[in-house]
Amino acid sequence: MNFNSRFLNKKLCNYHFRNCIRWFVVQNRLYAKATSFPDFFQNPIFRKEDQAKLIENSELAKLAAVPVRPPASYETCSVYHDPLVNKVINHVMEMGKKQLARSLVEKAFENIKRIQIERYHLAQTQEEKNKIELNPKSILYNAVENCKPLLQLSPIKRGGITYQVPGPITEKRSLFLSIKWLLEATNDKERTVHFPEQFAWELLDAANNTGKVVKRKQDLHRQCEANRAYAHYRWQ
Amino acid sequence: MRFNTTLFSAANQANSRRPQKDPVPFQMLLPLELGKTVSGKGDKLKEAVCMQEMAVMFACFKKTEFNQQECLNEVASFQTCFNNYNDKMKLSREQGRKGILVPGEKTLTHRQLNKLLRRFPPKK
Amino acid sequence: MFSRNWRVLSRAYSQAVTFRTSEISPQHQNDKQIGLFYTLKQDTCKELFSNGGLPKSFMKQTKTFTETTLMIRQPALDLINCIKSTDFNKPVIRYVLYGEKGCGKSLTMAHMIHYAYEDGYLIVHVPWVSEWLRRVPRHKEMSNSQTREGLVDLPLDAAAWLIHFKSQNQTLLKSSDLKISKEYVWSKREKTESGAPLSELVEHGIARIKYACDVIDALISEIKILSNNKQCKTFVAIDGFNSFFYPLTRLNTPTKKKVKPDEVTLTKSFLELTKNDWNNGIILLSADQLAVPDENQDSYFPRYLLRKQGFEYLDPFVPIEVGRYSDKEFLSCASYYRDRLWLRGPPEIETELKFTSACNPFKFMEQCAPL
Amino acid sequence: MSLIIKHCRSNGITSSFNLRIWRLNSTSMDVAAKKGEEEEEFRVLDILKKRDKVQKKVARRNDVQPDRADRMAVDQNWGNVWPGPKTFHPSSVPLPIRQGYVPKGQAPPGKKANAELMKIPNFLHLTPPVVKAQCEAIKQYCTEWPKLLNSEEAIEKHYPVEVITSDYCHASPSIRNPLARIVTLRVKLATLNLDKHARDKFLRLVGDRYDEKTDLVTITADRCPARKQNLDYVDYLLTACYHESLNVEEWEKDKTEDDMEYYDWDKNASKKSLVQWYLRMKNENVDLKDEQFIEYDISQIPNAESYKNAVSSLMNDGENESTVNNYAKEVRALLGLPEKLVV
Repeated sequence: MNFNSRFLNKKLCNYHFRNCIRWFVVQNRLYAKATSFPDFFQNPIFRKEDQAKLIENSELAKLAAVPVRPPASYETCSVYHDPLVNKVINHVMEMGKKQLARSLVEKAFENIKRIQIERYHLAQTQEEKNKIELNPKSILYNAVENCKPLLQLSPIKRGGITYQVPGPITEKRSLFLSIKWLLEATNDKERTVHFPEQFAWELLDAANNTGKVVKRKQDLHRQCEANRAYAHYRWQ
Repeated sequence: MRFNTTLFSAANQANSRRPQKDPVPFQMLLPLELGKTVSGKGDKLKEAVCMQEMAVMFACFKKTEFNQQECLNEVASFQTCFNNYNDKMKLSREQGRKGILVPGEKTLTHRQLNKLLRRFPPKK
Repeated sequence: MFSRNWRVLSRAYSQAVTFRTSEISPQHQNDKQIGLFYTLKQDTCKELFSNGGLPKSFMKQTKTFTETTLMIRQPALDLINCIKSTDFNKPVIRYVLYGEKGCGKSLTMAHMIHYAYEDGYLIVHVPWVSEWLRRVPRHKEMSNSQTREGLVDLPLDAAAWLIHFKSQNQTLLKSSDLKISKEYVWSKREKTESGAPLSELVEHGIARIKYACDVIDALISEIKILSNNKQCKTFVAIDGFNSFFYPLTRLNTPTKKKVKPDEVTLTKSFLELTKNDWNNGIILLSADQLAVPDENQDSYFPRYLLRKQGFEYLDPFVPIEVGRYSDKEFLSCASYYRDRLWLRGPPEIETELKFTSACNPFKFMEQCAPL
Repeated sequence: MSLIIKHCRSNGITSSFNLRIWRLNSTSMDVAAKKGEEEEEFRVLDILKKRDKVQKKVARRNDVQPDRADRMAVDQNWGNVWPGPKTFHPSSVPLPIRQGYVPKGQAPPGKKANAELMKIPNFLHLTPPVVKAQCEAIKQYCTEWPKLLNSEEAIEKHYPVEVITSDYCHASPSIRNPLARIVTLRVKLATLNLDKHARDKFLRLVGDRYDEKTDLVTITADRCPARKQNLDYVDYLLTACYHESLNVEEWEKDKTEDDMEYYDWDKNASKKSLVQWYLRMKNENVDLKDEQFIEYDISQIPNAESYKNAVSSLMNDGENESTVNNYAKEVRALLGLPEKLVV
């Protein structure tokens, strides 16, 4: 029994570790205004994994004497801290009402979970059951991944004509567009439907590689393809 | 009839709005020699990158009705190409910013040029 | 692939802790099964709680989990223990459940109702008093009472409650010979004969909504008489009982006059039922902070919530506290959630959730939801 | 001129010093003597007017006496140097005092020409030896401290009323402070020897001026301009409250259970319901009146006495975990139920 549980722990840790490195959303704190902290103040390292890494590399001693900014309220060492989820919450937020935004996103997760668990119980065979993804967070990850555009059209004005020139897109911008589109699609809803429900549906659709947002991405790709003749024109 | 003589006189200190008379005399505002530095205005370079990969990807997209899932290889190659380009640009930008001179490099950033100019100032 | 492994793992983990018991009859549950979950049968559940009785959030859970399970907790066992040793010839004993918000007062009550159902009691269950007095939907039916001067009837609510009563006691009403002791005359043409079965009275109330409140009044006095005559034993359960003693309701008469709780006929009837002037029954009440407005929720203790009037009315009563989860209960609940796929992730999250939810059952459930 | 003459006269003798002054002062004669010498040469036109540089007058300072503070003897009598309250004076205080805003990396300003030191009140005239000496001096006018008042308790017993006033000492044009008029009177309620009714009434009269923890009644008066008046007023208030609380008015008979200052179980509904319950249990249908309920002897009901205590403590001590649990325990005992299940 004891052995079993230890084994289990190990496996779980492995899972967790892999889950961490699969995705990498950098969350820089870029301040719009000057903070009260000078530039040489370092950003805090608040994740236990990061701290463990530091200890492993024995870089902790370097940081010992360096002044550090206090962590923001959302920068926690909680097991469920997730940079992408936090980013989505920040996108949902309006007028700085973070608590509301957080509760909306969490309700959407709850809805996803309920829908998926229901599907799971409805499924007949074990095969089908295994196919259903129950973790709302990984559904979010899949949805965002599926909505990320690969190309962008940048308007370039030459000779009075604005050409839409296709080109590659940076990772950061594609992430931004993906979340933005998801939210735009969610907000384009009936007044009687609540945000969490609609968001849950959109996420499930997108994770399934269907739905409005994926179509929007494909439309963009189509347009890029149509304009590919201009791609060579990259005037100075 | 009164003749407005002022119309025909050249601009001077008293009245700067008078029309100029040809030939306009040359005024030497700055010394006639090359500057010691160059500005960085012309450094913004936009080049079309990964054209090949993009074309391959478009071809695949067209074949599969824009289903990304079936063109994973093409997409990956396009993205690695762009990422490599980005990394390269980042490196060169960083070197340029520091002004590190790479021997044999033909295209120099303004910082690198300025470094060279400072070392070998233009002769008077 | 990945997620499947994961699910198998979490299953394996959850099975390491036992959290279920096969003892589905509350009569036989004992303190060895504390903290374990037992499953209510689907049709029993439908019979008892289809018209209310379980909190809304819990109903949602049962739908997601595809089963109705209740945790066997100390207050319920304590109550069962008390009931088993009660002398039914003495006046009824009143029990008052109290506790913080979300600690499971209503679910303990549901557990007890199941017990009473299994034990063959006649169940008089009011799911939530505030539903009558404090919830005012757009079309709340209100009328002045015909029979009692200056009182207000809530005919729709009363009829809904009669349906609830009927569905909870359908077996008892069908089979047994519960007869009415006297004749009730409703109008010139309508009357209920003495000696008619009790179900006829109920049916009349449901069919003629206008008389629903009067029917409830009659029903309650009949139930008292029947219990006193040992023809049936009665289990009274009223959730949010302290609403009856809050100085004002949120109801307004058509003339914009504020209504006090004791100006409502339903209040009169159920206060009559909760007096200890009858025997062969059990009265289980709950004092809930949610049944009164926000500004009067400073404490969860019964004297504060019932106010002086209510305390004097019920005294002597047995206060029974429904507390937060103990360590064992929490662990068992967490493994139940894992089994039902409601909770996932590494095992160290339990410690975190225990800390953030402070072992409050409702908060724990809520915090598990987005995970 | 006249000055010097006066000078001469007063001295009586002419000295060389005086002569010199004379010469310096009679300039007009000097110029006349020079004129004769210069008349033989032409005057030179001085165009650029090179002037001799006017010598700057060197301000001659008088000899500065050394600071008085430096000349003071170490063992001098300080009381004589600083006999009474006055503004700080640097030369009178032989101490290296510093006071004021501290510039970065520097010491605070010294004592000379330091307005900060002069602004603040000082107590240099109240050094312990001086105080001691003054006490010695006034001792002859004092009477002896009563021997029996040898402890705090004894003082409290014989002089229960405590009057608190404040005197203010500060450096301002006026020596009067408006806060000095405030008078506070404190008395232990127990020393007033009030009976049950009077005590309740007194407490209602004084309201929040009574502190339950310390059993003190504190009456403060600041409405009159003089301390004497306030003192009289405080005395009056205490007297009035005391006598009023001893009075029993006609309307006090109307006091209901809600107005009670504590929960008296015998007079409350709780007893009534208990008795009713007991009668019902015995199947006695007796209609009792309110007085009969109050007088009903509960000793025949088993466990009723402890139940009464539990209810009273729940009502009087306030509701908390322990009182509610105690109540539950007693009710279970009363109703014959098993004790709470402990897991």
